[in-house]
Amino acid sequence: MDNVTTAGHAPAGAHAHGHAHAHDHEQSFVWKYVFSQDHKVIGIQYTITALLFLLFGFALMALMRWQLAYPMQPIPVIGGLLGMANAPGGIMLPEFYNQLGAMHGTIMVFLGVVPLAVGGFGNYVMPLMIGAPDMAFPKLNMASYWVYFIGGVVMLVSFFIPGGAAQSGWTSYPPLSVITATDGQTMWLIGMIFLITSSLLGSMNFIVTIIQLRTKGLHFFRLPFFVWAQFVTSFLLLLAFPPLEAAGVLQLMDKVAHTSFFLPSGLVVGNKVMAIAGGGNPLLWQHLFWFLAHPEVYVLILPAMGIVSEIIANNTRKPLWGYRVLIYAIIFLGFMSFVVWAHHMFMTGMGTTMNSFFQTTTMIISIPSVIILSALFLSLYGGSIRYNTPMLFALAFLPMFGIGGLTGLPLGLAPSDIHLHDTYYVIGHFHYVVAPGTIFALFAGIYYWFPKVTGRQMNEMLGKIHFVGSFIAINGIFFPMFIQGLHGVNRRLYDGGVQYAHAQPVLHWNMFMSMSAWTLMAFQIVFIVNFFWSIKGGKRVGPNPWNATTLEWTATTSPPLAHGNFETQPEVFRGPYEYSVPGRSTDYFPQNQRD
Amino acid sequence: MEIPYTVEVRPDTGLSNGKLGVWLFLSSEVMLFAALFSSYILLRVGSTEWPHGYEELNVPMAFFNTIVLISSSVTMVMAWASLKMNEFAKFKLYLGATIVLALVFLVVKYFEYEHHLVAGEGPSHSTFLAIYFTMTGLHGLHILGGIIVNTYLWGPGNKMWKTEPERFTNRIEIAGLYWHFVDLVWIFLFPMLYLL
Amino acid sequence: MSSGHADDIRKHVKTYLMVFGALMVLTVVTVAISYLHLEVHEAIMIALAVATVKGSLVALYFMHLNHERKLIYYSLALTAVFFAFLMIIPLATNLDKIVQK
Amino acid sequence: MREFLEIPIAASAHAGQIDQMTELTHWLMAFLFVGWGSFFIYTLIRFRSGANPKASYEGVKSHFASYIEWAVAGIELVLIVVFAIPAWAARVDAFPQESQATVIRVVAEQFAWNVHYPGADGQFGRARPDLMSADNPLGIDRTDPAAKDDITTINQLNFPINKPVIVHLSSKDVIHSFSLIQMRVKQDSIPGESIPLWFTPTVTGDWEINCSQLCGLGHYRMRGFYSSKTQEAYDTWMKEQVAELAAAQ
Ligand code: HEA
Ligand code: HEA
Ligand code: CUA
Ligand SMILES: [Cu+2]
Repeated sequence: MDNVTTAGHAPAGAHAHGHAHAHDHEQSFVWKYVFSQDHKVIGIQYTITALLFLLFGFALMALMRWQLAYPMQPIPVIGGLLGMANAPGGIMLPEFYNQLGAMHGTIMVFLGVVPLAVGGFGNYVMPLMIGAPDMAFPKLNMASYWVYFIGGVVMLVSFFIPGGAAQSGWTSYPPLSVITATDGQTMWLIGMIFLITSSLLGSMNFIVTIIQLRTKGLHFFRLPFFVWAQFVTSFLLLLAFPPLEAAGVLQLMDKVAHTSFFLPSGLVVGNKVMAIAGGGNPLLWQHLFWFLAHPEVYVLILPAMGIVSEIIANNTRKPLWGYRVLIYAIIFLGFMSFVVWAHHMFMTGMGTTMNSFFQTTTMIISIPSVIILSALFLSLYGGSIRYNTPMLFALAFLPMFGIGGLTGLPLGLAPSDIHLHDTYYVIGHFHYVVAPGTIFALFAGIYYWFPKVTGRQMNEMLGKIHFVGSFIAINGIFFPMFIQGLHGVNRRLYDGGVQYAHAQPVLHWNMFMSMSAWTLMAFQIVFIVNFFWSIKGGKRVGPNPWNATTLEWTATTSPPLAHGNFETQPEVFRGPYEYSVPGRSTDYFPQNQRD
Repeated sequence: MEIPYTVEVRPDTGLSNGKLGVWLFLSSEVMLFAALFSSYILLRVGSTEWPHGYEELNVPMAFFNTIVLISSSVTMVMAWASLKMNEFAKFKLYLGATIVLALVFLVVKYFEYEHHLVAGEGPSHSTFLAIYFTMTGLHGLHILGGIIVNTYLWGPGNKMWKTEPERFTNRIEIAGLYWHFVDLVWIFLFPMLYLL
Repeated sequence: MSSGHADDIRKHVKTYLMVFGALMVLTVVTVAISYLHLEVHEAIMIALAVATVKGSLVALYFMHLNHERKLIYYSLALTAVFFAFLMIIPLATNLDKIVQK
Repeated sequence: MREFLEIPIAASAHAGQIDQMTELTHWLMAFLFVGWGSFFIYTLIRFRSGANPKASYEGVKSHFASYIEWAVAGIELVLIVVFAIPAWAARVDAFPQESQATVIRVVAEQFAWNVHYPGADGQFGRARPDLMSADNPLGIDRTDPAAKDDITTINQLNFPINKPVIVHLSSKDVIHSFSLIQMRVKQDSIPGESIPLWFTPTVTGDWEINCSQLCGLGHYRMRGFYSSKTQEAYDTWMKEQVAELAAAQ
């Protein structure tokens, strides 16, 4: 069959194999697995670290949800472990609540989802998909992981310094973030600068790899959609992150060198005039922050869309509907994401001109999302759908992202945003996109590519339990948020709004939502067990267990380390999703198969 | 398996990996400094009073530094040209000159900073000085980075010339692109901060 | 840079020296103009114009942008567009104020 | 739809416009959700591998989806041009005359709302940061003639109905957000800036001022009260305040 590349089995491979080994054994364990320059090891390092951060970010939220469900009541069992400074008598202090909130957002976005979606999946899968021996700059790749690691450590350490971690939200709006006396914010800024640097190194590497190392015959319109998603994502990271880096430096100056870039003249804190030069502008931070953070939300979603598209094509056993349209849509989406940032700032005193501009761009940007989602829905039509665990998660992504995306519309129209801004409606909106959306897509990806890494499939039964439980629980957390939000309940409330009269009719939901959150957590145990158990005990499978067409499946299982993915360079003859091609005996037609 | 296109160019893009990489890196640098320029404009337009740079800063010193940096850009490009012409000795000379000029730049900058700090006019003194220190400081860090890279290439890194001359020449070109960019930023910083 | 012919390079070297001269002259010009203490408006325009010319010289000749590959031009064009978006920021905040007054 | 969404009572003249916006958008959302949702469920059942063992290479051939996409774009355009932009322009451009309105200054601080009425002369007295103290949180300079009759309250905002209210909003320390849910008013208060906003209350009632922007550890309890009164009730209240002020001086 495709003797070009199934190396381990082809006799021609034997020689090359020995060669790869000679290359390997000079490396000690540390260089092979810790300071590795191989994209697969780095991908795994990213994946594990990011999963741990996701779990940690979730744990922070599980604590917060206690306070929201049972305000001012001692946290059972672990309440006493949190320390006097955070939770005297097991009762969480508002400072601590704010720290947890800020760090939950930061960790989930910058240390969890992006490193998993880009650093993990992107690193492991993308070079295989394009038939490359490795990333273009292996050393930078390694540096990018370790810089990320340091950034993560800085963020974690900040919990243990006096005064605790940052507590001004993941958005860190000044003057609050600057005038808050504790050092957590300084740590946050330093951590962010590391994370940004890591992303810049990574994204540059990705772009060069995709442009330069595509194998023979793999021109741009034959790339799997996942690779396109990574490509556009990398551009977003490359060009949107630097402004936040600049803003971070400016805020660091404000914190450390007592400048006043973001502090206007005449600030009075606690009825004392602050001794600062003044003349700064708090809105400057918001502009620079959202200039990154809006593209950043698409950084969260695009790789997820990429993963979902791969899995849907594979499990419907038919080509994606409108492959080219998808690509044009994602490019347009990436481009437009740079001109909508101020829709997060409608309430800052915006005039009609700017307001109309940003509302319009926001509505425009929703169109490519509608197109992408429609194309994925249409892809199902006429398929022969296999309901395995990756597919279940991928399918769930569609309506969940749909709900999240649709609820972005009333937020994007400034008049309705007046009522909804900074309420739980916003929290509901974006969690639907990131949690049952992106997180589900990431789960789908883990179940899907697990056999490539380990040679074993994860347990289907446990996978389905994980799916059903998570799906129900996660909707139980986030759907009531829309109800609360429409009633006007604000976000970031330490007590969940018990003081406010308008919140009373919907307050009982808090307990329900928290229960759902803990249930969700319980179901993650199934996943964790499945994950670790399957590494050793999962069902053994061949290199292409899903009968897929893209190049990563033509490489051997857990391809050899040290820049050697394929024994011979694969050559590509067709598009990525040639499933059920009429007149063929098998229902899949790999990209590298001549005919 | 070796990673392709580290030395030779990929036929359909006409580029080597390093070349493309450094331009992407410079693109992100453009956005970094653009954000600072944007902040500068915003703060300046919104301010009630903004000093003329020449009232607060030492224009002759900065003028001198501008000359120094432009010269170092020329020596840098000459270093690369020397390699292209196979004149390794000249290359050493030119790259050495680039490094020395960069050091001169930093020394002059040090005296400028010292003058302000001794007078008690640190970054917290006014928004103007704040942005001055931030932007020149960040630029100074870029200079420092360039010095480190260039020194490596001048010293231990030049071994590659014997084994892989073409790859080494590419490295010098890439280091040069970065260095010219640092020069380019200064060309804008100088009038913006000192002259307006 | 496509060719490595020594003769070609020598020609380039001449260009580099000429560009060097131009940059020096322009630097002197900017400083000289600043001593005229023009209106802020004009001063900014002139200073930025001169800086742009200088910057272009560096980019075109030293960084060889005068003949580079298409791909580099594309990525720089993209950056230029986003650069322009960033410059909306000061405009955005101030346009609002103008509108409200 | 409005009842279904359970939006709180609309107590100002423009609230209806805002709710209409919310409502229309939710209709669009519901339409897309139900439409695509039914399609989704149908395909999941109809095209399961058991029922359809051989997938079709071509899949959907109709262009129906692209019509939907154009329709969505068209509807969004209408929402913006016909509803959103005019509604916003009325908020920020079409300010009523100050003489025709109840003019109030609100200054936020960690964690309270300071309210400043100009008094009978209709002029706000000078406020100086250096005079700010626990007793005089607004830092009103009572030596200024215009300040003599100024009334101040903390966490209590009152205004009469059926007459525009103009609020000049600012902050002493950090960014807060002034939100009167029932009036459909929300505006960030930015230190260093005074941002005007206006609305016309139409319903009487006693409700709460929310702070909608994270402003520190007391954010959750930065709650004020506001009272939308009939003109008579407002006048009575104002008289009491004037009398109190006179007694204090
Ligand atoms: C991955 C993350 C992600 C994504 C993809 C989006 C997508 C969108 N977002 Fe969201 N957003 C966030 C993450 C995200 N957002 C976050 C994190 C915040 C809050 C930040 C903070 O303040 O802390 C936020 C806040 C936010 C605001 C500010 C709200 C406020 O603070 O007041 C706005 C306003 O315009 C907005 C709008 C939009 C729009 C119009 C889209 C559009 O792109 C959506 C387009 C998609 C669709 C229109 C769906 C199409 C659906 C169908 C075709 C059919 C569906 C069918 C079925 C369901 C069966 N978002
Ligand atoms: C990517 C982003 C992301 C993700 C995924 C999540 C996930 C979740 N979030 Fe979060 N959230 C934010 C980003 C995110 N959040 C942001 C930006 C804010 C605003 C912060 C601010 O106000 O500044 C916020 C705020 C926020 C609030 C509002 C707090 C407030 O306003 O006071 C709440 C309340 O319930 C909440 C809840 C949750 C819950 C229950 C989840 C759950 O869905 C969690 C689900 C998690 C998992 C399912 C983890 C899976 C991982 C594993 C199982 C690990 C396995 C490990 C190994 C195998 C080793 N979040
Ligand atoms: Cu004030 Cu929140
Ligand atoms: Cu956004």
